[in-house]
Amino acid sequence: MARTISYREALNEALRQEMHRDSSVIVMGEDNAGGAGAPGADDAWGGVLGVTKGLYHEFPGRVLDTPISESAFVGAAIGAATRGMRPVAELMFIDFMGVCFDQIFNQAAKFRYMFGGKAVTPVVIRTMYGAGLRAAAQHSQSLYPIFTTVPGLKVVVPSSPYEAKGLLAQAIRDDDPVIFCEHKAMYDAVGEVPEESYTIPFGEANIVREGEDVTIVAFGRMVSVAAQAADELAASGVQADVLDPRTTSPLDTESILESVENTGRLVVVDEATPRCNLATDVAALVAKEAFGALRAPIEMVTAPHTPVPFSDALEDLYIPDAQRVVNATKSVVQWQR
Amino acid sequence: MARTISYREALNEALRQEMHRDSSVIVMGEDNAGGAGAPGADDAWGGVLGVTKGLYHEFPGRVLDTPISESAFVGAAIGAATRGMRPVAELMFIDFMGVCFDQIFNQAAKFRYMFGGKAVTPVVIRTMYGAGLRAAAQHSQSLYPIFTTVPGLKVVVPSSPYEAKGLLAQAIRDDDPVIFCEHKAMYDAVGEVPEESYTIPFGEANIVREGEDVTIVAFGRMVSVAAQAADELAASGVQADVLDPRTTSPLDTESILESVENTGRLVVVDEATPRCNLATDVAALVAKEAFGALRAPIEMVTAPHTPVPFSDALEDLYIPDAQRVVNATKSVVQWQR
Amino acid sequence: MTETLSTPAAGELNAEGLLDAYRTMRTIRVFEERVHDEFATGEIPGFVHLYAGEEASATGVCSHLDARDSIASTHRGHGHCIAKGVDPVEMMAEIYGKRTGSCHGKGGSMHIADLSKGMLGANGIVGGGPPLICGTALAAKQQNNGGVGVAFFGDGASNQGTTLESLNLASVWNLPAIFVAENNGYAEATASTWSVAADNIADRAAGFGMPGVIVDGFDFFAVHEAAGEAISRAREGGGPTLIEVKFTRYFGHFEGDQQAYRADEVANARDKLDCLKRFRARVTESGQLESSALDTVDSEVAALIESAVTEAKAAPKPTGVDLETDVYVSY
Amino acid sequence: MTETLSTPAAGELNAEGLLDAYRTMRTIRVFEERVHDEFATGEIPGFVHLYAGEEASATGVCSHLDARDSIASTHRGHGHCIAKGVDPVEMMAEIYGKRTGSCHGKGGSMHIADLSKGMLGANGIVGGGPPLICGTALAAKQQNNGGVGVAFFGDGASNQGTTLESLNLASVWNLPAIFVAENNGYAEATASTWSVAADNIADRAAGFGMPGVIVDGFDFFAVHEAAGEAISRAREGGGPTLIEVKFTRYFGHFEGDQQAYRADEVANARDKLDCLKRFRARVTESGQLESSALDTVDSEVAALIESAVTEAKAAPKPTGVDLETDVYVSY
Ligand SMILES: Cc1ncc(C[n+]2csc(CCOP(=O)(O)OP(=O)(O)O)c2C)c(N)n1
Ligand SMILES: Cc1ncc(C[n+]2csc(CCOP(=O)(O)OP(=O)(O)O)c2C)c(N)n1
Ligand SMILES: [Mg+2]
Ligand SMILES: [Mg+2]
Repeated sequence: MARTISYREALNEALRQEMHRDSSVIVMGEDNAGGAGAPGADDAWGGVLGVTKGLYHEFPGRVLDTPISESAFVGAAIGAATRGMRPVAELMFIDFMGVCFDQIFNQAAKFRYMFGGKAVTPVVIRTMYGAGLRAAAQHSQSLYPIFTTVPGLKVVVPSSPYEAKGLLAQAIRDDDPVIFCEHKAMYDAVGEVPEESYTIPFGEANIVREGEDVTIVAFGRMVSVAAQAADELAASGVQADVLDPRTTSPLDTESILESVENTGRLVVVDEATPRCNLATDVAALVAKEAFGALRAPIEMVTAPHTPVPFSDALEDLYIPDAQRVVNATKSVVQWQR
Repeated sequence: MARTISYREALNEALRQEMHRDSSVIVMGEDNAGGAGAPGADDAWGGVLGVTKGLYHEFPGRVLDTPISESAFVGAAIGAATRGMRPVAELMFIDFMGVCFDQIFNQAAKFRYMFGGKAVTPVVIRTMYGAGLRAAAQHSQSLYPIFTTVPGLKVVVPSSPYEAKGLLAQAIRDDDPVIFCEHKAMYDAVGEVPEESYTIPFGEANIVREGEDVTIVAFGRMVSVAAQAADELAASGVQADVLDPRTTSPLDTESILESVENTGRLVVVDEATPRCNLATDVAALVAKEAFGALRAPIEMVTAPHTPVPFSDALEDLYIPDAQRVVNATKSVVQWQR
Repeated sequence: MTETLSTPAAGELNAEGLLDAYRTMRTIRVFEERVHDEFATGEIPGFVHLYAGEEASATGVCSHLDARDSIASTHRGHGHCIAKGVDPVEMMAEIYGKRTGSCHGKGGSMHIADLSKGMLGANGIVGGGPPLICGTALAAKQQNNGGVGVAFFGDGASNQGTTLESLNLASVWNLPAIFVAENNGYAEATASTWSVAADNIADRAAGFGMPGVIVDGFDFFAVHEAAGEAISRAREGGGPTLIEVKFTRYFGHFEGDQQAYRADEVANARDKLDCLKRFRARVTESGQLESSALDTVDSEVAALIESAVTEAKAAPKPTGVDLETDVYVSY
Repeated sequence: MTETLSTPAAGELNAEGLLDAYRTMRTIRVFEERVHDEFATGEIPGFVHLYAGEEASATGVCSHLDARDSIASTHRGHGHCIAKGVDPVEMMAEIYGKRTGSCHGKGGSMHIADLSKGMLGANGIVGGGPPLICGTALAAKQQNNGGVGVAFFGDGASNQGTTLESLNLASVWNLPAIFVAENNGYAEATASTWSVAADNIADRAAGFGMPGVIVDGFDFFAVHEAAGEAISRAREGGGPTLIEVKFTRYFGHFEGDQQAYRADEVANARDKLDCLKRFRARVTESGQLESSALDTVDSEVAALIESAVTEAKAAPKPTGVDLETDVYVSY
């Protein structure tokens, strides 16, 4: 598998292959084609970051532009999913969840349970999260912890082009509502990706680095940050087990616990703000289930409890980086009772 | 202070006293008076659970009914707060946050930081949370963890009539946006409440029971459940320190850590669903900051990862009760490495 | 484009259709009055919102619908459920929180649904349904099966942003969607004349590029005709319609509501405007149906609801094994 | 109630007022063209949306406003900020992410605000502003100070539920609120003729019980008159108005947009319709202002923006000590 493509291309390929595979897959979102009703080109944008580019002409009638009405079109995707379609709706920025959250958490997520197991709602909501593009407070948030709290949702945080393609294919084939969180600073990241279609199962962590001294659990874009930290740590003799859970819900608790049982130490890296986030979630899991193995305090490397600042000078301090992961890891490795 | 009144009355009294104290305090929400435009009585409801009853006539023009448009009227409360008012908006059920979350988390919460410290937004959003009234999946959630994740918000979970009155007065006088979470099953709970106006500061835990063997941190209605558990445990010789943090944001980390430093054991009781909730938040805090003192795994007693079921038979199993707290506590007290 | 329809002729309904419609309305009425009585005994848990008085709306609209079609409802959903073919026996059991209920007791009154019948659920969120119906209508359009989606919502819900933006989306996508605004004069204790800043909800249709129609909601035939027109237009690709149905609810907002905000409008409505009375008078006077045929329906319905309540009371509740099941299709 | 205004007389503006208006429009234009040029050099971070071409709207409306009044804006907010009196020097520094910026570098282009000027912020959320303006208008009403709130929003935002329900709330509460729908033909790459399912956004006003007015957004005087009427009505307790302003934006949706969806409408607009050109022609032809006076403004504005850029480039960035401050008023 020598071919390398970008995260963006990997997502586009997954969409294309799934649309070929299953005619019930449709795509919708603001400017997912672009140019609706306008005098110029018809597929003018392919989404604000180009992920859906080209699908409009390849799949006539199956890529829908929408007005700016997230409740209506996200709700429409959900409604269509209950009637035999497999819609993939794009919520352009995850920060826009505030204008459509009801449809996601009170409707899609609850149908199955609330209706006594009689509903199937195979909808995917693709959305862009994360800091790093100087996009400021309302376009840079890492809000996947909020979706993770919601019973009935599955939440995916692909960490590489390979993961992106296989997890998106899985998301589309999955029969439950899936929130698919793409990191905006990764669209141009390249990696090896098989041309043929494949899926990556939910709830199975990927072991990114193997080590005996400490477990580092990281999510989404933080996986590469953690891997970089692990490489630096290895140079100074600390061997880290780096886990990418791939999905925050379901969470592969088994792999995390197994690793900590072995290493006795845990660092969690989460780009989200620190309260009630995935870092606390994993830390609590371990403090409950693997306490006997723990040999040091659990460290969490996260954003601070502030909105995302605009200025590059501040944003660079805001986002967890390899250095902070290295420092946190060293502190737990060196910890003495 | 012999007078006892209900949680509902305590809230009503706080509103009344603050409205007398400060003419910029206004109250708004669906049927907060009730009867707008209707032929019958004008103050027909006083809110769906009667909390604002009587204020309409006492404060002419300062209690506003609203159409069912949570984004518009919650946003209006926020906008008014930036212009010298101190609005108290009622989001009838916390479950309705999904139709107005943007105004809360992207607007109110971020103004101060995003505008470089130049905004002051003293808005209070009163809202009803919690299970127990057979109100089913969309009217029973404990969503305060979601608000707790948001930098810029303060989040209050009063656990008794006394707390309700003092914390609501504080919320109204506070210069930051406050989410004030009232438990729907507590409105009729009675307790001693001083007649005169008083405030309870945010971020200061209340020690509900004192003990040396284990720390139990509980939120909102779970405080009385934890207290009941502590009393049962005391009977079997286990002395629990029961802490009510009163506010989830800011969180009184100091008192929690101090208690665990002393007891070496922690149980957190949270009515919310288990992922990324306050139980994980407090557990993670302790696993990071008080690991050296910890002598047993941290236990978390929470709702299951499911929507709230309707049937009383299921809902009673869903809500954490004293028995589950007792069991969890015993398991950490008896734990052997 | 707003127009008020006067009572039309009975249209295409033959005797069987008329009897079906009567049976549906009667079933809703008796179901609701019985729930009202049983609620008063304290045996029914939770929040219950009754549809009595509004039967002609659900029935008039749903009598045009078939398996291709779907509806979304509200907290006041029993009538829509019955009209779309959900089993009243299972519904009653659901309201009692029993395992034999439509949702195995997990949903309750506010969440009765039957996806197999195209009934997407009552809804606890005001304005929750219209976006979903844009989706079911979209599915019908993509599947090219001539199906439509119908969103029922109240006057209060007509002020919710989710409802308003759904009107626009349905027009922009030219969806086979029907928006039925059930204006019963109140949202909780708030008068629609106050909360809706327009003379009629139907007046909003023009701003979203669709026809708006106002009908007398006590008149089954008026609803039936207006809905019929809108639904055939939608089936033929003519896009959405907003229908405003005006009437009065007979009970309080929820069971327990003291209704201090109301004048005595209900007595008059029950007496002079009632949809069942009017239906009976019209079809018997015109000779389309015999009074005795309607009486037979009345006794059948009475027996059905009686047994629904008996079965509901006797049915088992869900148990611990049910608590954590059916959150996901796959785990 | 929708009516199209033809170009009115210059109204009450005296020479000084006219010169102020021209200065404001000119400042916005030069500010935006300069940001466009500087963005191309790669030195400006983030997302930037320019208001060039639309100056007559912000200026025509805000020329009626004073300290009692507040406005809310959008992602395309520079023009509204300048028109409401926010300092362009601080704005430029903000856009560069500097500590001397309006928001100390924490906000950026999409979040420039100055509460002391009644400018509630640009807004990164489409439809974020209208609810807030219901609130500032409510505050003015409660404080009985004759103030108004103005929500500027785009054609795209006119489809957002938050905007639509704000129209209703403003009417229901009879608020001194003005809703200015700036219809520049596009929301990103989507044509408003497609996304707005009505002939005009102003046609929606009737459904929310308020007057709807359409104005030529290239004509300062048309905007000024329509806004003046709406604002005086609001100040006098006459309630809200929806004003639709139609024009074209001169640049892409954001800086970097290739604009493949557009035809060559911009060249024509710049050439034939431009608000600055028309303003100049009209006031000089009518003899209200000398060409030389306008030229003087042009040079002053050029100097101002030049120094704004120089200062912005030279200013320090925020540092680590700023990262966690100002999340709360009290901790
Ligand atoms: C988003 C939301 N806001 C508020 C409520 C509380 N609530 C339930 S029913 C209701 C009134 C609805 O009025 P209307 O739409 O006219 O329907 P009706 O009850 O008259 O059938 C309200 C305010 C809710 N369930 N959801
Ligand atoms: C809730 C929300 N949805 C989508 C976006 C992304 N977005 C930013 S600007 C824009 C287009 C807005 O169009 P319009 O309202 O016409 O304003 P214009 O850009 O033309 O000034 C979109 C879709 C957003 N910022 N917020
Ligand atoms: Mg109603
Ligand atoms: Mg536009």
